[in-house]
Amino acid sequence: MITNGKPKFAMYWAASCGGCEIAVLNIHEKILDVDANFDVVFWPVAMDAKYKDVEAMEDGSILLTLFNGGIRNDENEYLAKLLRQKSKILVAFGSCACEGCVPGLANLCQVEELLYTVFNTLTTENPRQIYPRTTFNAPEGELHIPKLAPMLRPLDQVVDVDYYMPGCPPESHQIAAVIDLVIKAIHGEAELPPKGAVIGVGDSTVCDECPRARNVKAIKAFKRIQDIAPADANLCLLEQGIPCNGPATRSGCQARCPQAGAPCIGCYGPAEGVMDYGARLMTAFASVIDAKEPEEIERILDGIPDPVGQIYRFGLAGSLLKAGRDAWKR
Amino acid sequence: MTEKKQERVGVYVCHCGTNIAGMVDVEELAKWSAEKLGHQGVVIARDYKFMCSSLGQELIEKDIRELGLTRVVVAACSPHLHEKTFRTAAQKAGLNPYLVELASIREQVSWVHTDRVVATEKAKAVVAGAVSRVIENEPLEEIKVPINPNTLIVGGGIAGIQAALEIANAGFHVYLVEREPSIGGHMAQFDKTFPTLDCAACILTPRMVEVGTHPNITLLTWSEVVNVSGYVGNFNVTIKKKARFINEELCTGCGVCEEKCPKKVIDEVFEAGIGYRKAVYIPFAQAVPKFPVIDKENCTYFIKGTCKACEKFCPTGAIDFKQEDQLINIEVGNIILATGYDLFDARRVSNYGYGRFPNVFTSLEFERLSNAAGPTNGNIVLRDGKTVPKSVGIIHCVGSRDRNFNNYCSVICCMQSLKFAHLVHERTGATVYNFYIDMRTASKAYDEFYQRVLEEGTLFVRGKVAEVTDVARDEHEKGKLIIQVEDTLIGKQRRIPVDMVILSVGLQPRHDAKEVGRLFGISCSTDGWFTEKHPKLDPVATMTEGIFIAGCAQGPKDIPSSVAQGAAAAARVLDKILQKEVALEPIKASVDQKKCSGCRICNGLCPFNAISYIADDNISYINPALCQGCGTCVAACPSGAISGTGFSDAQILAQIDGLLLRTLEVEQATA
Amino acid sequence: MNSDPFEPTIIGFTCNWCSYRAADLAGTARMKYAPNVRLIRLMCSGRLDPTFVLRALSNGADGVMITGCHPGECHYIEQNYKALRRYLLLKRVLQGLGIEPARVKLVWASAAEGAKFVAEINAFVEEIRKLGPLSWGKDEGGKLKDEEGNERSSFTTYSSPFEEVPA
Amino acid sequence: MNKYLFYPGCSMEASAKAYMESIRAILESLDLQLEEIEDWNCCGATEYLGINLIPAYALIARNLALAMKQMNAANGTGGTHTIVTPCSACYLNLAKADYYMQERPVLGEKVNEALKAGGLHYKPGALDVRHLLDILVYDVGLETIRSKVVRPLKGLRVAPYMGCMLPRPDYKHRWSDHEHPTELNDLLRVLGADVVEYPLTTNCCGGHMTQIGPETAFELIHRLIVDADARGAHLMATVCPMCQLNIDAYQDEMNHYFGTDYHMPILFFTQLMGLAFGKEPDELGIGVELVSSRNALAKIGVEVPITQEPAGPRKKAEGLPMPRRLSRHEEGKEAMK
Repeated sequence: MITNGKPKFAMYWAASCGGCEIAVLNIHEKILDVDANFDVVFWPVAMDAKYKDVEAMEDGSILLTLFNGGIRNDENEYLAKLLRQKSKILVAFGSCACEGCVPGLANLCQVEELLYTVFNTLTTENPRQIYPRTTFNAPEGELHIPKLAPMLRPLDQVVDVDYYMPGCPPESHQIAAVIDLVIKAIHGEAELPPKGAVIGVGDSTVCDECPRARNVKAIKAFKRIQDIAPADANLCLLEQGIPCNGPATRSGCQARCPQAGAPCIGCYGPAEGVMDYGARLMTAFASVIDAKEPEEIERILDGIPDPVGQIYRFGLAGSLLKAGRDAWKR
Repeated sequence: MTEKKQERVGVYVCHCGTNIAGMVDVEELAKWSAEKLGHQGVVIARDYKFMCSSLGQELIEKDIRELGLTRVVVAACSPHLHEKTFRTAAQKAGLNPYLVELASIREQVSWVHTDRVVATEKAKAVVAGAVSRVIENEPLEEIKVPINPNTLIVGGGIAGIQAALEIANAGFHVYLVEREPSIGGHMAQFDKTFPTLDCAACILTPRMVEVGTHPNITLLTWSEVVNVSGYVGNFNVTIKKKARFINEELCTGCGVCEEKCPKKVIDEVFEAGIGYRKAVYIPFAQAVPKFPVIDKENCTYFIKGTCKACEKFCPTGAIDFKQEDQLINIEVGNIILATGYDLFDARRVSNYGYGRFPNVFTSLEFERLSNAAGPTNGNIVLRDGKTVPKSVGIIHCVGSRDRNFNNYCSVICCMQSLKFAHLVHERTGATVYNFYIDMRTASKAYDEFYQRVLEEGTLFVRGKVAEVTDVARDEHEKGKLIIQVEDTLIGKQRRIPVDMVILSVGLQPRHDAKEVGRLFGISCSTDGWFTEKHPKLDPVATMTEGIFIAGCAQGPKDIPSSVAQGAAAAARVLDKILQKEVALEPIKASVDQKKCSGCRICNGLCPFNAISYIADDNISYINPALCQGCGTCVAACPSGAISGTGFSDAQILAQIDGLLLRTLEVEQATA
Repeated sequence: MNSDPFEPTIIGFTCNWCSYRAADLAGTARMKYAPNVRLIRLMCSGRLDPTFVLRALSNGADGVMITGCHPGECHYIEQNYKALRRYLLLKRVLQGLGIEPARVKLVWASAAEGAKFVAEINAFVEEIRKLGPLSWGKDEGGKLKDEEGNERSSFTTYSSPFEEVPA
Repeated sequence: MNKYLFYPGCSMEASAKAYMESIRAILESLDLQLEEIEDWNCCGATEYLGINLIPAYALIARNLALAMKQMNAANGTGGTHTIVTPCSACYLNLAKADYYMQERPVLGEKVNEALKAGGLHYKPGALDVRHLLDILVYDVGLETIRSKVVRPLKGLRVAPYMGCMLPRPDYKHRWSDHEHPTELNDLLRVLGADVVEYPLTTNCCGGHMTQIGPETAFELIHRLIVDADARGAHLMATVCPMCQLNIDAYQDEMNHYFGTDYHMPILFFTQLMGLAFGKEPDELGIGVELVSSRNALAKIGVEVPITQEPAGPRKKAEGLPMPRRLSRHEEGKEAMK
């Protein structure tokens, strides 16, 4: 497992945007520690490596694999299983691998609708109405592109996961800290957390790190931040009627968005032990509504025009229901 | 992932004679539980004729000891019936009582379903739910708190007076708070009481005096409770003692001030608006305490800055215009609310003309009219103050049993109306008509009274009065009040001209009952009466431990019932006091400080003020003594930092899975 | 088997002080109702965490009934209003996920309303029967099942209408 | 802001022309704009609902649908959604249709199905149905009305007669009381009139009983007039074309039936408002009533012109003469024999 005296490191992107890789690079000079301490064997965005090279490796020979992206197609699934087999520690890295993230929102519709939308929207130049096919007979032979699954799944719905590191992307200082920890653990100077732990995060939720003042909340109307001009810079955003996901979202990002004046959108996912992130936000928002009459409550709720998008922007694929009904249908 | 310790669960299926066994295949249920739930830890499953019998209980106790059971599920009746029974049994065998779970297969299965196969299938799901849940149960300990032996009674009517005397006579201290200047309540305003026709004052005033002089009673009249905090055994109450402008130390109650006061005002309270009092007044001769009170709104000195006639003539110098409202804090262990009722506002039934026609009276006005101490010295006369009516119509159910106003029966109006009929007869010889929907005289000696009034010649017309009008249709109606009614016994519309109409108005919850309820943490029914813990078996306790209700605050009732409830509430309080400490259900919420982010979403959710925010640590805190265990904050916490004992997420989620038989499928898949 | 009417499975949440007692009362009075509802006792409808509903729906329930004290009659003063707010938001979320909001119903029933409780259960069972099974897809063991419980292939090859051979 | 959709109802074009004239006359003083519903139809009055429910409701709802269409077309969401009618029967019918279509969804669906044939649809609850009196008292306000009074009706004793259809069943709780509402009294008082206590204010005028059971109608009309007279009223004021018609047109026959000789004029409240605002009787349709208000209005110095229309039978009797109907007194005498 150790070649050149160095443990092996891999990183892979499945259904993701690539932001997680940027975040890793964003740890600045710490990246040199990675190089100094690890032998990078597989990292498609940074180096050329073939799947067959990985297939050839001994099982469990990679010490640490950071796996980002959800499982949307058969290639994603194959690589997830392959890397699971070859890795000692498999980390679901970033929101996509942990709970599906924005690509998971595609679980609200069927694959067909998804493809149709992708290749046929106003902004798509596709005059000949070409849609992709999974197989194609080219002169050079039959070509294959990966097949899509009916819905996107987070990594742990496909393979066993050792650690979770949420965030869209994970904060660079958290990545650096985790890498530090692993390096220390290699040298026997620290102990790794128990399997299944969420790492690179705080114990609480975003409010814990948010400097804004908070009071007892009684909301008469939910508004979008652009409709409040200007929002009080020092007061809890939720108290001002702006649906802020901070109360339910795992801490660890240092409340970046609320600090910058924008509501938390929840990329760090649920707090420790929470079964369904969306349910926590539903109950939080509903709890602070200051009304007793159904009509009045409905009027206030009209201020959250897209409740699913609001509460499941990052977590739909990892939620209890996992997907909308369309994706379950066939 | 930490492996959960495998629990050892015993499942006990009760036949309840044939109550359950008649519709559910109990043997199959027990067998199935042992087989299909074995992987979850069910080590024994038995069925038995009557689990709640001592033999049934012993069976469980024996298994706990011998098989080392760590969890028990009893599939029997509702937990509201026998949860305590089986918990006690488990405790006897050394198992924490909260590790026992009842699966209700009688009330929820055998009694309500008709197909044996389907019922048995549902019973299996219910048991599977209970087994999954009980595994997640945690051992809990009852919380014991000491009981402060002092009692607060709010309301100095007959119910409050009775309760106060019972407790005080037993040797414990009572604070009796009354909003008006004197205790006595509505009963003090009445002339006679039905059905015996005792003089109300004659039987009430000795009790009032006893309250006033009792060493164990602190009487706080002209006072109101403004704040209540704490919980059973340890309430903290703030009482506002309104300024009387009379120095109670110096006042002898001689009444000179009232005599000399030049300002006369209509007495809307005690005289029900048909008599007068002075700006400084003692509401009635036998008032307790005997001290007068200065009505600031009407006192010439307070309005114009001069007069002070009372001060000039007061022989002891007891008038004190500088007196201010006083806040008094007391600590009590139990509270009895005997806040009474309001009368229905007869003006709301505009077709009966109260407020438009001078000679339409309400029942309370008539009480004052017929009272020898009232404004007419007991002479029953028309509003002009002199004419004796020759004919009187008494209308029952005004504002009661009427979908436009109150649906309920006000209980006392029939008897009260009969009493009025008798008094009118006796004192004026007038012709009396009683207009009733149904005659309700159901109590000891009540119907006999009805018979007596019938024999006296009162005319009874069965029908709901349509209107009272002064629009005459012929000569003999001229100058009279005409009562238009459908006489349902003869099936005819009738118009009956009378000189005087008495509206037997219904009883209503106090206008501020809702706020008072909120202050004391108890709820009101849809009609607005305070809700008792159980309508039949626990009529004076409330859902809030340590708060009891008595008299008309709980619902319309007559004097004997009010007295009985006052005494009953006192007995319940004495029972608590003598127990010295009280055990609180350990169903409580608590905050995991590490997880709490101080978002304060839960802060506004607790109506019992159990949740506070600790700004220094930026966390919320739940006071277990104040927490009532509803679990609303548990469900609300966005970070999952609040957990609740007895009904934890793990317990409920496990029960959901069990009820959906998901706990079996996993087993089958892996097996 | 297929000719049998669909028998929905429904989870009912009850409040310890009102609707659970209403269920007891219905039992004591031997009122009959559809056996499709399985009850869970909470101390208050305010305890109802939307998680419970999602868990029930995702684990095989076709409908969820939430019951509590009438407005203004909550044993805990006003916690049923909080249940109401959560319920109204939850329905919007379910709608957004393509689940008929009518699969979740909030019913007020006091301890005295055994008959109402029974009527509401029977009506709800019929409503859900009309809506048909929800049988939320199960994917344990990596196997996806569709609404009818048939196993689905994990991955899809794209066929019509997308197939189009570029010229 | 003071713009309302307006449903006049059939009476306004025939028996209650005077009502309409007086409404027009006072509108400008009060800065009120009434936009008539285009192509409105009869509301079916009180009879049709007793015969066939769905067509009857459809007949009424057509007006509501038209009004809604007009409201939407005119100004999107910004405009009024109040429909006003001066007729009590029309008011009741419109309000009833709106209420029951909402209350009973099946009825609502069926009615809308019928409306669909005409390309119309009404969403129950979309409109506020209100009576003109309600608008004047609660929207315009008594103080505004008071400020317009230039000729107080001092010395004119008026019996305020609301009629039975306006305050009951009061689906939307618009009136102070169902038996003894005070709105009309208050308004007349603001005009300076001496309002007499009139306990029969919401009693029935007999409605269409004049056609199918005249004796009943006469009895009811009799009660109303006797009491108004007994309380010293110079005239009665009404808000309803039906009430006005019955009290005015059948007073003569009623007198005959009872052998009495009452002369109790009845005017629309808007006519009295017009007078108080300084308008002249002929602008307000005063003078066409059958029981002349001439003597009554002389108390406030208003001279009512004598109308050209000749008194007496409006229509020549055709065929053979009918025997005279017996008056009640005569009936009594007959019985004595």
